[in-house]
Amino acid sequence: LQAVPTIKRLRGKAENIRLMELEKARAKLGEEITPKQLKVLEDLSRGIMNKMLHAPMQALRSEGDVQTHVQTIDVLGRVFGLSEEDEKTPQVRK
Amino acid sequence: LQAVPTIKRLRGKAENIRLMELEKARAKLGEEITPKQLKVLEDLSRGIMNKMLHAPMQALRSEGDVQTHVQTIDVLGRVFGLSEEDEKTPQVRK
Amino acid sequence: ASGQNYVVLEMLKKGKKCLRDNEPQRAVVLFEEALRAIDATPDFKDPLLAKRKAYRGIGGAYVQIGRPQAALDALMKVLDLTRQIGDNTGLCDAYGVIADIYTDMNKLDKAAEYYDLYIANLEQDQSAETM
Amino acid sequence: ASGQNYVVLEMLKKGKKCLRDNEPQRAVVLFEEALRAIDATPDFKDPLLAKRKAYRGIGGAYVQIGRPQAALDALMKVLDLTRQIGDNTGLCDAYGVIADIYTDMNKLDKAAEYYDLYIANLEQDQSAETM
Repeated sequence: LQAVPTIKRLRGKAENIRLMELEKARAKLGEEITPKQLKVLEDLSRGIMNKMLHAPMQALRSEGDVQTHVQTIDVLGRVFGLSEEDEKTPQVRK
Repeated sequence: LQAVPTIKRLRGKAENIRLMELEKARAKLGEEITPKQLKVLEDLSRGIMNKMLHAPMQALRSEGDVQTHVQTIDVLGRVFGLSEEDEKTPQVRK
Repeated sequence: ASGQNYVVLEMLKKGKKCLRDNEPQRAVVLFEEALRAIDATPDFKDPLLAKRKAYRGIGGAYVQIGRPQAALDALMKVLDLTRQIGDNTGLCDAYGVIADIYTDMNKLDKAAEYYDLYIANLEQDQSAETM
Repeated sequence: ASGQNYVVLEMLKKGKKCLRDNEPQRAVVLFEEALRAIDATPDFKDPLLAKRKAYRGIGGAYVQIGRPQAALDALMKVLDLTRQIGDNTGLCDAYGVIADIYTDMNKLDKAAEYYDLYIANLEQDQSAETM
């Protein structure tokens, strides 16, 4: 359960990246985009984000020995800047 | 320098995800895609991949104390499956 | 009904735009109006898909507003509709948002349960609702 | 020249398709043909951009063929052209591929040097050559 807040922060971080890049893509296409194309962009952005998140997310939730798990949470938290103090910038969430 | 092979493997893994998802998006759009739209898809896929790679890549290259660095390489290697033995599947690289 | 379908689609789009613009109250009004319009149209095309979009939107709006229980209620409706429809569009996304809400409510057991479902769906071919 | 531009563009596209289909030898032939066509056309539009695409393709092809030094030579041309053009399209990508090649050659110092450049460019608005 220790990893739960870390998972939420990592999700938030990735989603912010996704929304920002998706917005850029939409802006580049402007008015000429069809609903189908927009759906393809959305799916592409989600597909890449989700598959890149899969490995760290699984590691964060994996049971197994406590010491390894704590180390995983520590290192991923540090690497991705996911400690409570890092969570200063407000996150735009749907 | 210890982190160098890990960086290469992480890049390869992310690029495989990106190419796979990009191919799916292209297939969905089929013939109706313009060169400009294809470029937007490419940029979107690269934008998300690069920004999601930034934090772990920086951590892998960060100097600082040796023990922390070794721990980072170990944990990221384990989490993303980046040890030498994990590199069984051939990687499609341009 | 194709006229009514178009009207509802536009409401959903507007609602989603409100979410992006941080106007969740207005979004809720639009999404609920869409739900009523769907129910009032007997020959509406794909009513369950449209309702799922509306409830997903309401869930997002209540997250923004800060009413976690109302958000959970709406997202449970999304899971329900997904079961009825029989696809898995937006399932991963819904599990993740539900888990986030439980995390904020400090119900870490429930959060972990839904994060596990979220993670189990991460690698599948995923897509979420677009409007 | 617009006719010639179109011909070269088609060669680059075909070359890239060869790379995707794992036919690097054919790709090299096409990319080199494109380079010659660009040089032979005095009023070619944006010759440096087109050359950069061709050299990026040649670099990728030699990686696939397993001729790391030839790949490096082509990618150094890419960096060169990028300096001349003055944009940074594909810079991050080129640094990364160069570092990968040095890693394979077991020149870890050089690899680290280029990975640092790669990482420094990761967060910028990036895009690579598309053809």
